[in-house]
Amino acid sequence: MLDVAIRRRLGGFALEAAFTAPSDGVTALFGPSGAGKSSILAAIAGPTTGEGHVRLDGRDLLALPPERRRIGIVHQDSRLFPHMTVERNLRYGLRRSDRSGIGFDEVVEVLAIAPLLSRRPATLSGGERQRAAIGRALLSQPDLLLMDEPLAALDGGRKAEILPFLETLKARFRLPILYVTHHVGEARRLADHVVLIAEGRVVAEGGPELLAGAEGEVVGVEGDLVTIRVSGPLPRPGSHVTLT
Amino acid sequence: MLDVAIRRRLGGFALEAAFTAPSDGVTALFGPSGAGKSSILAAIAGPTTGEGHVRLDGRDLLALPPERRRIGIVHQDSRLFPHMTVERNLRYGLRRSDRSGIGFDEVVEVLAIAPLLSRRPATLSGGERQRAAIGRALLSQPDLLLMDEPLAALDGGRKAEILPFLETLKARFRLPILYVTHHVGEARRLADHVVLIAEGRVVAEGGPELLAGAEGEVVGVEGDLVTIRVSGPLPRPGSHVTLT
Amino acid sequence: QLRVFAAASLTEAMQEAGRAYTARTKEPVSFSFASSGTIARQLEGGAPADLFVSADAESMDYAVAKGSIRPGTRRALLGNSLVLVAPMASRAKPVAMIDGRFPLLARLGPNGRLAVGDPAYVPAGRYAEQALTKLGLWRAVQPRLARAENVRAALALVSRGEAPLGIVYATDAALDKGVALAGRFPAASHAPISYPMALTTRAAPTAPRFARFLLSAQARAIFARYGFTPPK
Amino acid sequence: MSALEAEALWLSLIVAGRAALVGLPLAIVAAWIVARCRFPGRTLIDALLHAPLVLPPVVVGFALLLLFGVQGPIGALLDKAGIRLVFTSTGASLAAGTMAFPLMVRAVRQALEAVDPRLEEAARGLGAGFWDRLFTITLPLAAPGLIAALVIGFAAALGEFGAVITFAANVPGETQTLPLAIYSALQVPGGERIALRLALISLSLAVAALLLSEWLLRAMRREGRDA
Amino acid sequence: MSALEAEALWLSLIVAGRAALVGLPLAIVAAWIVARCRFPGRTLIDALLHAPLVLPPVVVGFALLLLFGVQGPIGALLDKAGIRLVFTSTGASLAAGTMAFPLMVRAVRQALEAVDPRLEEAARGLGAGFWDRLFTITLPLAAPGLIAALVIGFAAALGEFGAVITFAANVPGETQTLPLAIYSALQVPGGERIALRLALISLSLAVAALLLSEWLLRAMRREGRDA
Ligand SMILES: Nc1ncnc2c1ncn2[C@@H]1O[C@H](COP(=O)(O)OP(=O)(O)OP(=O)(O)O)[C@@H](O)[C@H]1O
Ligand SMILES: Nc1ncnc2c1ncn2[C@@H]1O[C@H](COP(=O)(O)OP(=O)(O)OP(=O)(O)O)[C@@H](O)[C@H]1O
Ligand code: MOO
Ligand SMILES: [Mg+2]
Ligand SMILES: [Mg+2]
Repeated sequence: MLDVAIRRRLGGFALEAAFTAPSDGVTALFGPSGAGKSSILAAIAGPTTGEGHVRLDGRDLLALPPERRRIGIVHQDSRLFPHMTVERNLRYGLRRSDRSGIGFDEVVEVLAIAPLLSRRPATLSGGERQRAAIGRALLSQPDLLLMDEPLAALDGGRKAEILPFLETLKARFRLPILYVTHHVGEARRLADHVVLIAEGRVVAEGGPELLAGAEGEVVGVEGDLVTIRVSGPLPRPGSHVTLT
Repeated sequence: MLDVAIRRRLGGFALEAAFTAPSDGVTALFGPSGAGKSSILAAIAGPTTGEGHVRLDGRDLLALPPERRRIGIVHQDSRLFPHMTVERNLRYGLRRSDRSGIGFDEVVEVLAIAPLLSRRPATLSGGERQRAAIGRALLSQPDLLLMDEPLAALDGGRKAEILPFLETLKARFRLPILYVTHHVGEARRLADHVVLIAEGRVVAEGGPELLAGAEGEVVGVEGDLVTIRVSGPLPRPGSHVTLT
Repeated sequence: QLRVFAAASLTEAMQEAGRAYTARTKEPVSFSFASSGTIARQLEGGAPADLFVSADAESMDYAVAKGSIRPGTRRALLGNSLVLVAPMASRAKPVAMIDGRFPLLARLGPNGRLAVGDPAYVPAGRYAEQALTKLGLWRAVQPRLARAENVRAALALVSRGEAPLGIVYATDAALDKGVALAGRFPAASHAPISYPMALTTRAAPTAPRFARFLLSAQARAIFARYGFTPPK
Repeated sequence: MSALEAEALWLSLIVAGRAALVGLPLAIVAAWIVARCRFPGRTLIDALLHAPLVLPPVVVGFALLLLFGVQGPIGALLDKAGIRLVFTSTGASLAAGTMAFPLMVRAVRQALEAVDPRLEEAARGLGAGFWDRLFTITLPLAAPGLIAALVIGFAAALGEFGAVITFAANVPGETQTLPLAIYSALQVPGGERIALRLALISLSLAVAALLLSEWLLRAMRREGRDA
Repeated sequence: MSALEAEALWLSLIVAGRAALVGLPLAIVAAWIVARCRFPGRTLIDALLHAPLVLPPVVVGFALLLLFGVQGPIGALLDKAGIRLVFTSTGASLAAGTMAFPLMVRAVRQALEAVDPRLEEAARGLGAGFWDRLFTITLPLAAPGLIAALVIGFAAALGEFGAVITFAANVPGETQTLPLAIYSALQVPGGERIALRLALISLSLAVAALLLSEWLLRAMRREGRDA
């Protein structure tokens, strides 16, 4: 189990968040822009400065220096090393790990970054950069994966390829994943557990059903009328919806 | 009318895109990661180096130096000036423009950035940064607006507020907008015209119906069955959908 | 190999003397030229010098006081005389001997300066100060001095026409084609100009031989060609 | 502090301050040319900018004498305009500034090269022309480097000896800066005590300049926050 | 080029090259301390690092003589260990390097301050400890600045006169570097021509160093691409 309790002051912003997450599932951190999601991830992975703890199966990770916490993190901005090729970026964490569960070739294939391996980050597109960053985090063989809107810059097709891979990952490696996203569909698809954040605090914690919105199965099509069996909260009649 | 024809070589990548866009609507540039969308925007707004033209109502913008093209651009990474407060960032383009159609207060309100005005970009969250960048571009009173995934970092609520504002904007100022997004719903909602890009080329051009997916209005709810009147392509029975 | 630390103003003459010595004895001599004050301190710091040739008594006194000099080896090597120079272009009318009536200020013009080695530490400048004081010219001319770091720099200021007059050694004046002799200072107007030399405490056994050579007729002839006089 | 020491201190401040302040804009131009422009002969210009650094100061002083002396090509012109450099404190600044110049150019250049060109591009898109961008984006972003350039220029000018004494000679109250006074004191056996005191004064000046620069940097950071 | 000139050239190369190469790691440590560590007295250390710059070179030479002379506290120890610095070419490097040191520290510091700390943090998260980060992220990202530091250190050491002649004396073939040879040439009437030639040799060395540094930078950029 992942047990997080964080307390920080950032300028005028007070972060005071405590929640728990299952140790082998995806926990979605959900909340409006500026709620403190990225700050929570930074507090978990960065230098220990404020109060609090981050216990993973009992051990307090904050007691370790960041380089020994085995936390993989994908930042909102990719933070690739500009002086290395994509391949050297990917291998950076891999080389420094004593495990090898997540394979280089596998990651390269799923993220479709083989053609980029010899390129420098500066020449990549936004989505390409983000994929490389995801790969780099995965290959460091983490015990805990933090992802900050990792798929926001990706197109639907690429997303649809990476999502199942993340699902496999969590199944195969029993790796807890904290996943920040603004995309309800993405969260509902991946998340086993949802933590709602607002103004630096946890306002609700629970299952995927916490997320507003709905998904379902198309059960009938008649002319331009489509009938869907929905799970989750029901939309109000007259409201405008998008199907994806 | 906006008439774009661009030819560039970027390392091993060849960009060769030509399309037209209505002069007072939103044109969505759609395509997979690495297709060349950001590169097209860069070619339109940046220093003239390759071949091609960008004609806005007949005048070739590429004949002007970038600072006189009156193009507002929101980059995928916000590119706020780190040494200025958010307010000074916002006023940067405003001060350099001889028009004043788009008002400071209005933009600040819609983007909900009033509390951020005196802060430095380094202390902003991802979404806050992006909103400031949108505001800066709008306030430069552009003749043409280029937006590269401007809402990708924003939560649904914020998106829902900004989208109508962009709609008003295009209605009020008859401003052509090139809009890059990976989000079908967003594109369908905003776009009057769609340009599909792949591997550096335009593969299709047309109305919003070009976009796969569908949206509609909820006409009935019975138990967990929801009936929706759909415009756009119909989903296949048995398929899994998400409603947003 | 012998090492001689010598005043910079002796550079060329000493080098020639060294070559002559090597030609005769097959023994190489190497030099390190710097200002005498610097050398005195270098000896204190353990410089690997066998022989010190100073341009002034003070630096030698300092070396003696610091125990860098082998007692009883100090000798007066050379003398020199002090002259007034003007830029060649000025076509100055030479005056044989400068006395108290010399119109120094008038010759400097309204804002010209008199180039000298800095009297605070350059030996030539100190002699110049003594001479001007003796002749009663010092007080008037003192605010008009351009104090250079060494005699050569003072000379350069005159030969470039930056200063209309300068006071330097006769040896320097003789070799610079850019300057003309504008006068001589009476030998009695300043302390005798003397270049003392001495063996250092760490001098090699062959060092006295070179010191003797410098005092020989052959060496004197060389020094004379550069305008040096025998010591007073 | 004796009156003469106070005078040397004051003069050093003027001479070095002027050298750094006048040198900075010139250093910015020079750094811009070598950092941002690509043309044949750039490396040669770059090397010439380093000349005062690789040549002994005395040679630089001598070269200045040849150029700016009353007989020199530039000096003759200035002389007609009533400007005298040799033996004046302005000349001392010129000599000290010339020696410090390569260091200032280097510092500015390093700062310019660290400025993210995408931000300049962004400003351009917002309607800012060349000079506008230069003064609102490039130079403010390079400000820490510019201040570093000022500090190093001031410090180097403060310490410059050989070029100053060769070009401007030692005219007390006019060109006798601290290094010249220190040198004088040191050449006289037993002058160590005075030299040490003067050296400490020099160092204090450098400390003051450093503190001032750090205060400036902080103020600049604050200013951006409040504006 | 006469044999003596060739000797001076070669010696200058060795002296300045050694000064820059040995100086660089020390400059990195010093720059790290003033740029990255916060402790009381930091500004004082910073100021002391500038001392060789603000003091006349001769004073620095004398200070070195006091410290490293056979009678000096450090010199005496080294002497016991059989290491002689005064009046040797190693000593010339020490003197030239001491004068160049503040410039190197400045350049390294500016480079360190320009490194994005978030990248170091990212490396940390990937399991890289302090030294690992230093050598794989910080220093490579600061590399252009390190090369700038080498160039400026080399150039300054190449041109250093006062400290070298004072500490190491002016012995041809031993400590007579180009600036000292130029000085000696200038002492001889009519030596201007030789001085000029030596000055041009100095400048060519600087050009060579610059070209080498630019080539190095390009090679480094390429290397990252192929690896
Ligand atoms: N140094 C600081 N000074 C003041 N406020 C700060 C500072 N650092 C962060 N904040 C504020 O803390 C809040 C949380 O920021 P954080 O980046 O964690 O948000 P987020 O939930 O990730 O938002 P987004 O979805 O937009 O990325 C924001 O409102 C931000 O402005
Ligand atoms: N200097 C370069 N060298 C090689 N390839 C480059 C260079 N610059 C860009 N590219 C390539 O050009 C392609 C187009 O990049 P661009 O940033 O325009 O993509 P995009 O459509 O905006 O993608 P995304 O949705 O991921 O942001 C990418 O495949 C990118 O790798
Ligand atoms: O020979 Mo000196 O000691 O430079 O006047
Ligand atoms: Mg965030
Ligand atoms: Mg893009």
